[in-house]
Amino acid sequence: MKRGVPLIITFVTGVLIIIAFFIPHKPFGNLEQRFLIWYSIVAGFTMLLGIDSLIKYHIRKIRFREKGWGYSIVTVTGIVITLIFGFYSWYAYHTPLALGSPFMWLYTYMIVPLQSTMFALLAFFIASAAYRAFRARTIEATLLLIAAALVMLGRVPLGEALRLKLPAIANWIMEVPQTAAKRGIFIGTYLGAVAMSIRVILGIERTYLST
Amino acid sequence: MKILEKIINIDRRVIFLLIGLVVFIPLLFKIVTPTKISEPVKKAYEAIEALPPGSNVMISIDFDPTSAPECMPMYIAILRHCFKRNLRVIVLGHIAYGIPLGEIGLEKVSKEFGKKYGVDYVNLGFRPGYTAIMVGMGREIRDFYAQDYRGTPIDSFPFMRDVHNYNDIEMLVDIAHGYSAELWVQYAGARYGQRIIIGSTGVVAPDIYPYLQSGQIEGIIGGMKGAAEYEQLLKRPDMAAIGMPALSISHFFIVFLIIMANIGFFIRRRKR
Amino acid sequence: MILLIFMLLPPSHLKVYDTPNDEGGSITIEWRLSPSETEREFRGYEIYRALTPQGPFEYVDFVMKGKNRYEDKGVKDNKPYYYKVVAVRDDERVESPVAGPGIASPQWFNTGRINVLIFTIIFGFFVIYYIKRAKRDKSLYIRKITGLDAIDDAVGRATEMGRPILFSFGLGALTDVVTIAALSILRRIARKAAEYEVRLIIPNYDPIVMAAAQETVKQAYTEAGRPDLYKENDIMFLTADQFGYAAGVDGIMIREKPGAIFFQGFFFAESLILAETGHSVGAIQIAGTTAITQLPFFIAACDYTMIGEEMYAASAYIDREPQLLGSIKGEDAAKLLIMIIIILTAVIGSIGFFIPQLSSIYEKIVSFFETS
Amino acid sequence: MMGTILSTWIAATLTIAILSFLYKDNPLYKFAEHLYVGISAAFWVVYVWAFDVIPMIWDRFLEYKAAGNWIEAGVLIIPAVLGLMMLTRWLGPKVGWISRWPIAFTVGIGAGLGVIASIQGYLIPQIRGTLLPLFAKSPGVMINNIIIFFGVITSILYFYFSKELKGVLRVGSRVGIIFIMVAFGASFGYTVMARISLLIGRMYFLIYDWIVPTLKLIGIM
Repeated sequence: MKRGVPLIITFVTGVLIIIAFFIPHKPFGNLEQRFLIWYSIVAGFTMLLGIDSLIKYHIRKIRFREKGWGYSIVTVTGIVITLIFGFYSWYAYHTPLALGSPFMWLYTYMIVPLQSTMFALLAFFIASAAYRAFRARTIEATLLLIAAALVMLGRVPLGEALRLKLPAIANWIMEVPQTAAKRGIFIGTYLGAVAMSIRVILGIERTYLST
Repeated sequence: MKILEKIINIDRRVIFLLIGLVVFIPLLFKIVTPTKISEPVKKAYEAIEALPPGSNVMISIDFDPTSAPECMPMYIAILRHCFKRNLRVIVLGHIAYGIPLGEIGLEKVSKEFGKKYGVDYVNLGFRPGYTAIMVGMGREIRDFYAQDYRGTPIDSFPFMRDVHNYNDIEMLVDIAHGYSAELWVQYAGARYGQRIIIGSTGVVAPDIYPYLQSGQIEGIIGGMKGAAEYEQLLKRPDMAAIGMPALSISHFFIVFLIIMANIGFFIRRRKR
Repeated sequence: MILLIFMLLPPSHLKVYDTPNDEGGSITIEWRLSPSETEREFRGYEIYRALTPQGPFEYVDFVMKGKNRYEDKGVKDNKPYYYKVVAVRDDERVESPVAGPGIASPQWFNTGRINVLIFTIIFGFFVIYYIKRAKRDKSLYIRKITGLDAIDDAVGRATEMGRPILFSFGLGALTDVVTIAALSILRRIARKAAEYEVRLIIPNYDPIVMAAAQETVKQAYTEAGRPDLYKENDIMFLTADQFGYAAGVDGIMIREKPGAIFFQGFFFAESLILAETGHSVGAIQIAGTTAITQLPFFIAACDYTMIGEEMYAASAYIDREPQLLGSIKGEDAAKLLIMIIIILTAVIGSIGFFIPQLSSIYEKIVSFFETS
Repeated sequence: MMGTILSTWIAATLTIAILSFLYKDNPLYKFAEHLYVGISAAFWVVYVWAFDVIPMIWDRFLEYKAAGNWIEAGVLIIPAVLGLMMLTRWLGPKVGWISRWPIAFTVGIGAGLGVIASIQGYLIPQIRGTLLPLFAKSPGVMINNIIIFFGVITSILYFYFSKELKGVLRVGSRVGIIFIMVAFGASFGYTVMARISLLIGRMYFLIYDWIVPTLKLIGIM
């Protein structure tokens, strides 16, 4: 029951998905879609496990006064307020994301700036990573940094203004050598995925189940 | 040679500071370099410019916060153009969490031009479902938007009383980060002959060019660069136009950093 | 001639047939575009259907100009339907002749996917064949995978420094195969961590992956004989928000100062935020992902990066179990086949440049690889 | 008016809090980070239940009930039960092993898709894109075709695991890694623009939506 049944479930689900792909007739035609919807539902339930894990983690920190427990109060308060705002807006406006609802306010003035600023940190990190890592140690590394520099310069208005055909060069690098290597990597990667999937369906790879 | 060592092992916070400054300073001083105006943007501008005052322009906010740096400037520029020419603006959208961005833009630009809610513009908000609404509005807008986003009946706004379907919309502007542009062309454009302008992220723009060539849309504003061109046509450089130098300089600066790092690296290697 | 310019012309050559490879309830209508399409005022086509050629005709839908195909999904199986297509220019309309009948029915095999079926069988055969062979023949050679060898060293280094280990699956779900590969790499790491008694922290983005990771680590600790060291609290959920997750993991890295960091799984733009922060705390970093767009960033910021297939190979290589190694051999056989296809087609296509007869063979091969 | 200014101040404070991380970890960042994790975790829970779970189970059920389609309505029990099985983890290891069933189902979907989606979505189209004749009328096209041909073949060779890298294989895989590195450099460079645009967006917000209006409000500008 603990190990056998899950292996059978994986096998049957995997094989059904593959077979259904080739059969348009009912009930196979929309089986893939149906399974994915089921997956979304399972994921929705599991979200409760997730939020519970997060709350427990921080409650524990608060209870044992572990280092930084004060900030844990911030997280827990954030969760509680958001849940209240969310369910209130859902109830009062029929959808949580109604314009003017408290839930939407939370999204617009807290999540959006946090999200976009976190995202914008990449502008800094991309520069520091380039500075540190792009050194012409080997032929490969040299070509990498030259390709990076050419594409960078070819994409901006100032690069265009230099009249060195930089945009054309950048486009060529993207369309020819870049495409070629990407294809090679894609072919390898997805062959790997096929083999991995077969191992999983056959039950040879079963790390995700403990005994 | 201490300096050399310092350059090679520079504290990354110095790089952070420099990148920050390279972006911040051009923005602060509003340095604007003229950008070559591309044909699709020029067409979009001229289409709006040719509308008689009092025309109704519908703007669909089909982007969300992650693509706001690209889409917001073109939305603001279009709004300014409309209000400057005394066109009336009707905002709506198909992405629930894109609508606040529409409201932020309206609030900001309406103040600049002294425009009034319900007289010069309205915000209808979000309703789920793309095609049903796009097709349905060909018959009657009230089937979907009997009220604006605040729940006020749209008939309480004088100018909206005469707006029933696409016949009463002189121009539709879709600001899109996804495939909504195609749907508008297909359902509002082809079916009801609605005139359309598309503003989109740099990634989506190439997919839309065929519609411009076939005459199904009036113009395209693509990416931050397209927005910068539009701002330049408006003679009102803003976020995109003043972002352009920052964009260029920061790219050149990163390349410069890479070169510096390598010079240091080579000198040190030779010394060993 | 002048008349032709002003007259609105209807679409011609109407074809009506059962939509192939579907579950029924659909008929396809095809036509040749109206010559009036070139005019600006030309809008598109209206589709009408009826149960008899004489009508009455019922309006079905409108399609944009430039399209010459429509699938009518509003029909019942095993009933004859007749169609006409009407060209629309401004408010003007002109009808095509009536065509039909078309009768809808469901199919049991999707002939458009025969190429996928063939490749599924071939690849499946290769993998299974070599797995079977590996059971008998134990002397399979697999070349070294650098990132994999570094795993044990990294765990060892974290131990020496007295610092914990951090493992991240990125944003991958359990429906991404790469996450399963990451789980088996995690199992190896967890076993070592239990042996050396190092703390292992795993912040998660997807709660299902979190559950699977808890199972895996618990199992690995038991295998290493140290189930007492397992702490469920260290394998926690953060948030299902991409950058919220990045912010949280960054915080953990800065405060816990891990000695070794593993990024294994599927990553998006947060990859570099994580890897740069990890680098700044002086951890040894080993990445592995199939997200091609993120690989450049991991390569720039990490000590070792397993590229795409290397990661799958690494996960199979970990225990050197012959069956798993056999499947790598199977992948290589498939690669060989693909290379042969590419080379042969290139040769045929190149010769076809001079000998036109061969170029039709070339086109046939290419069209076999079209997917629908 | 004041409401907007206040909201903007909150947004700006959070923006600066995150940016301050670049200097070093500090209480302001810690606060913002913990807040972000908390509210976003709860946000997505509400979102998933409002837009996925309820519409997919309850709304569907009502639809089927109204249409009298009891078979489809009954089938909805399966995902609901699978979902509840996940929650048995709350009840400890004695019962919690039941959660392996929905996990196994999830893995099964992934594995099934891993076979067909890989083959249909990637392998066949990528092979198709590489089926190029090495001769062409235009020399430019011809050179590009030849480069793509060798690029693809050699980068596949780099991933050849079951033979020792000797002779042709060694040369080939070495050329392959050169192609791969050029590709990585190019996509690194290509991404810079999008990232800088994001920073421009944040900086613009700070200057023109926050500082300038605030200065105007207190009468300095």
